[in-house]
Amino acid sequence: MSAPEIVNAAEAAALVNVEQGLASRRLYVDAGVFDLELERIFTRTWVFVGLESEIPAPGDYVTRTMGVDPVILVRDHAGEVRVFHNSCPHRGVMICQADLGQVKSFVCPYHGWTFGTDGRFQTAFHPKEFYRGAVPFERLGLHPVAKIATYAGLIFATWNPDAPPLQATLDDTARWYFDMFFARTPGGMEVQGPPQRWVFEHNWKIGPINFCGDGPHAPMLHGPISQMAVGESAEQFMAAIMGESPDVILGNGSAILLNLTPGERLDFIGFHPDLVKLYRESLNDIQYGLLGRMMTGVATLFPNLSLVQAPVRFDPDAPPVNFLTLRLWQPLSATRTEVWNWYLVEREAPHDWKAETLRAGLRSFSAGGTFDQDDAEAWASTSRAIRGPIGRSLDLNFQAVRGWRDDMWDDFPGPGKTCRNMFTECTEFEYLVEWRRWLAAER
Amino acid sequence: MSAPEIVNAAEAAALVNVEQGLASRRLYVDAGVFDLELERIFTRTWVFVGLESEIPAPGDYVTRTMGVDPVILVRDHAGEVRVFHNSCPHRGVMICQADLGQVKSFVCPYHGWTFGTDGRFQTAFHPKEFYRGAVPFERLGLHPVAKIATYAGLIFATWNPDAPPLQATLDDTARWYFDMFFARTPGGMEVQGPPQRWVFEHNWKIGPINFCGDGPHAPMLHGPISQMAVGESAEQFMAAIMGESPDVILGNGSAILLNLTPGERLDFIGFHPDLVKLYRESLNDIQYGLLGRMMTGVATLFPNLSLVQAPVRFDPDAPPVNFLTLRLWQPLSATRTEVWNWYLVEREAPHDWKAETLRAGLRSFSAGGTFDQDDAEAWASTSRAIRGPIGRSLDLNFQAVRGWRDDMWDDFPGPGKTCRNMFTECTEFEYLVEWRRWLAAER
Amino acid sequence: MSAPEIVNAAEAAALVNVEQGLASRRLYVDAGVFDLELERIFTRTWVFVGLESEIPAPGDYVTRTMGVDPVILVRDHAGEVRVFHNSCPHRGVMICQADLGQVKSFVCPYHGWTFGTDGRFQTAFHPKEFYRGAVPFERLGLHPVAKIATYAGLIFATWNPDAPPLQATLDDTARWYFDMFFARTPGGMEVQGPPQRWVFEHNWKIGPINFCGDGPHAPMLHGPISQMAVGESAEQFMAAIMGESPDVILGNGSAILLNLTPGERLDFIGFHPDLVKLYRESLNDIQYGLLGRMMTGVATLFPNLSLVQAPVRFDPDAPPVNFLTLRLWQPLSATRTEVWNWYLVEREAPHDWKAETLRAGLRSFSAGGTFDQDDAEAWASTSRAIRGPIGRSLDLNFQAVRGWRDDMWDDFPGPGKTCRNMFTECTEFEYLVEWRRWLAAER
Amino acid sequence: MSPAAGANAEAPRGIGRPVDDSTYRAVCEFLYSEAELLASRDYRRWLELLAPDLSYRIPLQQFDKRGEERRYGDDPAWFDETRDSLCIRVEQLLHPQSNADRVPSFLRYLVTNILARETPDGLAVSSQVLLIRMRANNPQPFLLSGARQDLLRSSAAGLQLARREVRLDMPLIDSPNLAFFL
Amino acid sequence: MSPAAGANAEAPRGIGRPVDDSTYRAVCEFLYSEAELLASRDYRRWLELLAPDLSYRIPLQQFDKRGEERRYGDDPAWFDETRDSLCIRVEQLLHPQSNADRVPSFLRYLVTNILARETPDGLAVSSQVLLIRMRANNPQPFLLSGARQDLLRSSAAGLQLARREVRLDMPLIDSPNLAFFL
Amino acid sequence: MSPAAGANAEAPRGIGRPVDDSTYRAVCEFLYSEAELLASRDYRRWLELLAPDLSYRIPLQQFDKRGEERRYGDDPAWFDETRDSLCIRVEQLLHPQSNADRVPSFLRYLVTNILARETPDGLAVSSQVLLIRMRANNPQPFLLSGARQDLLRSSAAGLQLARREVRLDMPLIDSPNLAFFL
Ligand code: FES
Ligand code: FES
Ligand code: FES
Ligand SMILES: [Fe+3]
Ligand SMILES: [Fe+3]
Ligand SMILES: [Fe+3]
Repeated sequence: MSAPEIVNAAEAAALVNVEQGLASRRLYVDAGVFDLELERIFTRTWVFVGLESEIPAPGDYVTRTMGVDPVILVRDHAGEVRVFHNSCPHRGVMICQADLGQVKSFVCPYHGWTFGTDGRFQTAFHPKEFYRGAVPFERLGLHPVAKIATYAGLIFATWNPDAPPLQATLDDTARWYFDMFFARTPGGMEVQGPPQRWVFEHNWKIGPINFCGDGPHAPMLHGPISQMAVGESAEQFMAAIMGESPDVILGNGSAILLNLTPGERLDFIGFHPDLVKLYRESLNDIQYGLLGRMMTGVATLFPNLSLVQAPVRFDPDAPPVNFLTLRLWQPLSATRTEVWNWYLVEREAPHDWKAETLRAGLRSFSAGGTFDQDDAEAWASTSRAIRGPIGRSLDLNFQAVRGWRDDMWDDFPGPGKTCRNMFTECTEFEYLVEWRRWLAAER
Repeated sequence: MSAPEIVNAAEAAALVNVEQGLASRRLYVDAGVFDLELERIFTRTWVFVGLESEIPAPGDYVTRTMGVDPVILVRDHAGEVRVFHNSCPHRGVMICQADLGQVKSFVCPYHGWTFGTDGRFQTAFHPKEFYRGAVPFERLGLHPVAKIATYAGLIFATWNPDAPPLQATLDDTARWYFDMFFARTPGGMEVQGPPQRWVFEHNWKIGPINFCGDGPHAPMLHGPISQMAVGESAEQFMAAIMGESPDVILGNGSAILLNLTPGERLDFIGFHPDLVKLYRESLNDIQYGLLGRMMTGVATLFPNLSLVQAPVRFDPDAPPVNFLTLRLWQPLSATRTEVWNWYLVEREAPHDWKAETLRAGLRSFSAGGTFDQDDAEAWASTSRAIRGPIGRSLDLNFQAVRGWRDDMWDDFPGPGKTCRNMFTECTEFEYLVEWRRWLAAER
Repeated sequence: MSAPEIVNAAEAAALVNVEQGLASRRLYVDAGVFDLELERIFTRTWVFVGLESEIPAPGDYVTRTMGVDPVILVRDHAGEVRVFHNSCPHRGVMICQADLGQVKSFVCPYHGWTFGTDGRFQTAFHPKEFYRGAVPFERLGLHPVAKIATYAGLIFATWNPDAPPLQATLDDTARWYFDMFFARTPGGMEVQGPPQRWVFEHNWKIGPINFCGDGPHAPMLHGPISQMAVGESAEQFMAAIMGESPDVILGNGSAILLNLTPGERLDFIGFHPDLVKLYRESLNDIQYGLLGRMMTGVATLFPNLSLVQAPVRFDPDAPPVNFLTLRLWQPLSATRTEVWNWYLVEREAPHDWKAETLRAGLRSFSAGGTFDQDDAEAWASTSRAIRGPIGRSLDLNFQAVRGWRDDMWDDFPGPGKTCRNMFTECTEFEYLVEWRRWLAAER
Repeated sequence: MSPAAGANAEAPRGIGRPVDDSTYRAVCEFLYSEAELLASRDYRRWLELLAPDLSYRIPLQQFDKRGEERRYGDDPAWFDETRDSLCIRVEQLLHPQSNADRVPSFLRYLVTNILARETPDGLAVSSQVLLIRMRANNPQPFLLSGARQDLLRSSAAGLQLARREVRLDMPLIDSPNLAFFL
Repeated sequence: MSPAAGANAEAPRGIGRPVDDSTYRAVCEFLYSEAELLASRDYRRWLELLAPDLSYRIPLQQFDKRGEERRYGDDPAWFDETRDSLCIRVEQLLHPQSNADRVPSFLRYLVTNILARETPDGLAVSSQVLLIRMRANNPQPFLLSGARQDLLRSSAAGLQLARREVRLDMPLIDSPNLAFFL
Repeated sequence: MSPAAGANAEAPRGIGRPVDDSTYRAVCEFLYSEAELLASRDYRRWLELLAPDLSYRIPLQQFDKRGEERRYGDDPAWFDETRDSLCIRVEQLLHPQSNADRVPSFLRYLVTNILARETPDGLAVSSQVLLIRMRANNPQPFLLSGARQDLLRSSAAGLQLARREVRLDMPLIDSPNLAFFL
């Protein structure tokens, strides 16, 4: 629209007023800001690209995007996980157009340049001598990412050769919490199939900010369905929300929010008893205790990965069932976001339980999910609401942080800076403070 | 396209050559010009937002846009008319997504912030104490426009606190003419329902310029349908067009064109006799005389409101019937325009007549109207015709003004500078001269 | 996306590394590059607009585009070929919205300004006196191109008054080859009807570069269909490809590639024997000899015209049939291209043969053609593959040229610089070298 | 009319009894033949299918919020026609000089989900219609869809259309004109 | 399921014998009436058409390269529902405070290409469905199409839907939610 | 062929007499079953439905201005096929190495407005077809619509398609290829 486009770091930094707890609405609609984000964030941070269990065998691949750059995630024939830009080094034709597959080697459809699953150039149409040494084929393999790292079966990649190791981003504190979801049994979690994919008509950051710890929206936006479908009882749910809801600042823009049932009892609502025994093996006492009281767990790993776990009930005669979904918020433009949504389950889970938990997730957190449906319309309206010169001139308000950010729940048993409840907006705003650092090139 | 984008006032001003009667075609296709218009015009002029009769009762609201900024037009519970930006002061979610409704208060769907119909913040999820004084709720009501004013039931608003009063824009001269349409009976006009809305694939200014007084297009573009559907007879219509057709420069870019039947007789073609008696009460002699001879009246109020009144006949056995339509040309992009089209009728009109006049309007000036259909294809073709570097380098031609602008119809009985006929292009070009003032920041 | 937009000649020039045989992928996705191309190339080069046989009679017109500027190609009533911008000099309305037609004069639908088929202004709604000399109608005819020229019934136009004559671009060398297709019989070629038009989702240059001489893609991408449908036999076809395939640099970015059957025998595969006799009359010995051995001929005339001729067989009981198609790659945006596809045949061809050759062309090189279908998906994938900041930062690779460009087929009997085979990438890269000259304003 | 409000109240289902097979087939033939006339702009023959007392309406739609619904004014519409007014429209569209349809667009009518019931007034017929329009000025097809509620009557000349109401699905028409019939 | 894989294997053609004309007409009436209920969001009456043991599935689709096909995981879906879970979904969509459908969108269901076969389990019915949805937040209609494979059974209350599988044509849903049924 | 020109002249309405109910149902079954084969790319079985002397044409369309119509050249088309040439096309599309359909797109055929008439040559059948195609390279569905004029003949193996002409509504095809049949 009419305001001058944001083109540099200083201008971008000025869009977040750290002291005041305010941010410009241009963060949600400005094409210039979006372009900067692609450059400053998505070519430089660690980006989630998939799960090890999506490519179990050598030659298995799936196609993904990092920002708007398409990549191939493949297990090479030596068993190594690889990530390559999904374009031919010759003339840029896309190598893999399918969503997933199984290959011996990658063959470009245009002129047949062929690459190993390790990305190395193998053959062109002619034998190499034909090219008289003019084409440095040894340097013309598939373009690889700079680094790949995994945590608990989750695969991350970055284009940035100077990126700190994944453990510096997903550090001890973060892993202490994430282990409750991804490493709670000896076998770990496995994926329940390819991701659902659908498109939100709003900025990609709205989702991850919400999943940092948007307490107030839950009873408001999801009130009706919560009463119908969540947990043991609506009362218990509301008690959890209003009661113990630690919302933890994990650093680096990431956060996790837990809704805990009141009291000391470990009800393990929605968990399978056989699995609870395994949690005991893999988690420490504090983690185990938190999991036993957990109604919902919601988290975001900066910049665009989130998770949610919650017990829901769609069969009036059966107890609630927990699901765990992993969600990637893929930027398409300043006002369009593609959501990728995976379901995870413990490898050791009984067969029927796997089906149960998948259905629980599909019915609540998915394009057709009863919870996501509510969020979708509220979020989508934002783009239409604030695209004009007046709308863009106003603020996004996180001022609640000024009342709470200096009063943390210091004796919460877990690591990290813990907010006293899920209504402080602190974790949400921390995400933007981190965002500001990347845009301002402080990272 | 390829020419450098217009980015400042001086460049914009150079696009209209006042002396020569020429304007650059970039006014109709250039994205940079469009962005400047949103900023320089639509956040600063008075913009029409609706009619008092659309929100008769307290709590009634309709949703509108000013430029591309969405607003809520509501009658508050004290009976006051209010206009607010249609976005939540918290995180920018749209407050009202429906086209119209009736509320006690406005509740944001995302976190439930609640506002009175007067815009004032009422409640959040928690009691205020929870926020520890950090959130200045008293300043976080719905964002209001700077000023609201009405004329004859038409509601205008502006974001510009320094805007001159509405009467300075819609001044004595303009009102002298507009009263013939909006204030011709004691009860005034009322709206006949919500507006039709449809999309033209061309620049938003083409419509209002045409409605300023595009005489030559009528017999050409609307010839066939005019012969079938207009007035007493095709001859009378053509006589009016070729005969007395004062086209009045109202100042501020606005204009009105009247086609009058020849001679002194007041035929009041297409008017209901009961209403004509009431006109006598509300209008002065000159106004009454003009209305009695009026075949069509067409006007534009800068920047984007137009009206048209004309008698049409779709029943071969019945006399012609006048309609009055109010039209808002809403900018969507340089080459897309959303049209809003209301029908008005005298509050005192007999019930059947109200239905008759509405049908007359629907059948002639509407998305499916026999007149609008012809304009639509001519106008839409313009965007395709002139988007290229050659097309953009050429001019829009209004050079006829150089032959007529110094030879006005000085003894026309109404106020304003009156052109001698409807073919001079003077009122059309005056619109662009005013446009240039706003873009050049002379307004 | 995020990289700064290309805005000037120096930046554009730097995108092609002539020495290295590399070009930036931004050439295929960058909106800024595209805008420069419209300005630097399409308003300045000779652009193909149609064939004389499309407008045989006075008053016949077809509508075309030069870049994104729409034009009317008309034969005026004096029999002269004319090309005008398809917009009214008054207010820019499109004069002709149909694809083709027959007129006495051109009448603008908006206000009825009327123009002769020679473009001259004829009448407005009023007699000229009405305008009091203020409107210079004599200068307000339809806006003409600067120059028009024809070669063998092909019509070219340019907006550039300083353009060198068409023969300087389509020079002796180029015509020596093109005569084998367009001037091989005394009567010459005629068009077989209006062009097919469809849309590729990729940059407009990919097609013409491919048609310069993309040898390697043929056996790879078109292998299966070639075996089914091309020529005498798949073996013969492969032999031609691997054997004598002169790929000639015509200068000015143009090129032609010929696949010749091995040996001296003139098989004239896919040609009609009656026509072969006529070739003997119109061509010299060398041309005739090349045509007699020609399996396929593929050429590009910079910037966006290509041709292809090949013998195909869709009836197992009949010999193969040659077709000749002319193809215009019309730029729509950096990643969208409209293809126009005409079929040509010798004027002297027997009636049934005309139908045969048309069908051969439709079935192989068309939107539904067996060959084009394969290219389409490979090319379309490119836009998706390289739009991101990483994709755009990489190169298009033509490094094979470094092994071959100094080792030409000097004793090839035809004129021009002839590459030794169809795998050298030299003609393709020459196209980009020429492109660089135009963008860098060296032309 | 809000989409939430029950189209069902007026739907043929429930009122009247299903027509027999041969009548059902005749209704389908009528609607499909009519669609051909509309698609080929053979409007004068289309007019012959219309009863003299035809009521032809395409009401305006609004987006409502549940619980906040409100209406004002006189029941506005896109079309509110009689046979006479349709005749004038047809004359305009077919007039050699008229601009609206001077470069005729391509029209396609998909008529589906046909249900027919006997009623005392004639045959109450509901159907869904999807119009696809290609205009010379726009390479994107324009889609317009809605539900038709028709009343058909037998006449000497076969079935005739006595009433039609088309409830569009689009409150906002994303096209510059409605130079066609539904 | 890849589009290349044969929907045919399970298509009614070939299995069972074509139903007689009156059954065919009843099947069409069922599907058209159901479409009206869905379009008008008359979900509670829609639930009455569902058999107690209903299986309702909309599987996820993937783009495959021929010769490289592979699947992993547990057969994911967009919807995998029982009559009970659909009841809860309906309660949510109709709840006065629920946001998903608070400003109801306009829905249109074109049901075409209906084929029906007798099988021992009931009537195996295949059809094509095109949904057109207009949401307040987007002036562009959202199109969703697919092939339905239904199993209908006679009951005291007429035909009932005992099984439905909808194979969508869209691996990626270009819309923010699926707040409707197919 | 201009859209203004009367498709009617050749439409089955008027020529021949309507087929009886069982033939009508057989025609519908034929077209719906054919649509399933096309949608699932079961092309070899589709070929079995084609008569040996099949003429299969999809002519090119042009936008005309009324009163200025003109044609030149030899009646160009998108497709002009025999059964033999379709066989080769099928072999290409199904070839394991062919690129056009290597990542098969999703195809959906809505066939509606079916009218059938007895003629001396066989059954003259008109219908409307809407194709919806989803390609891996584009998340927007591609729509292609038109009117089919078919000639069906009875053979030992059931009905066979002896002639098809599809008049598209799109003079410009907004898609990179036509790697499918209509
Ligand atoms: S583009 Fe991949 S081999 Fe040429
Ligand atoms: S966005 Fe409105 S209450 Fe939060
Ligand atoms: S725009 Fe052509 S005559 Fe006015
Ligand atoms: Fe939520
Ligand atoms: Fe007009
Ligand atoms: Fe090719």
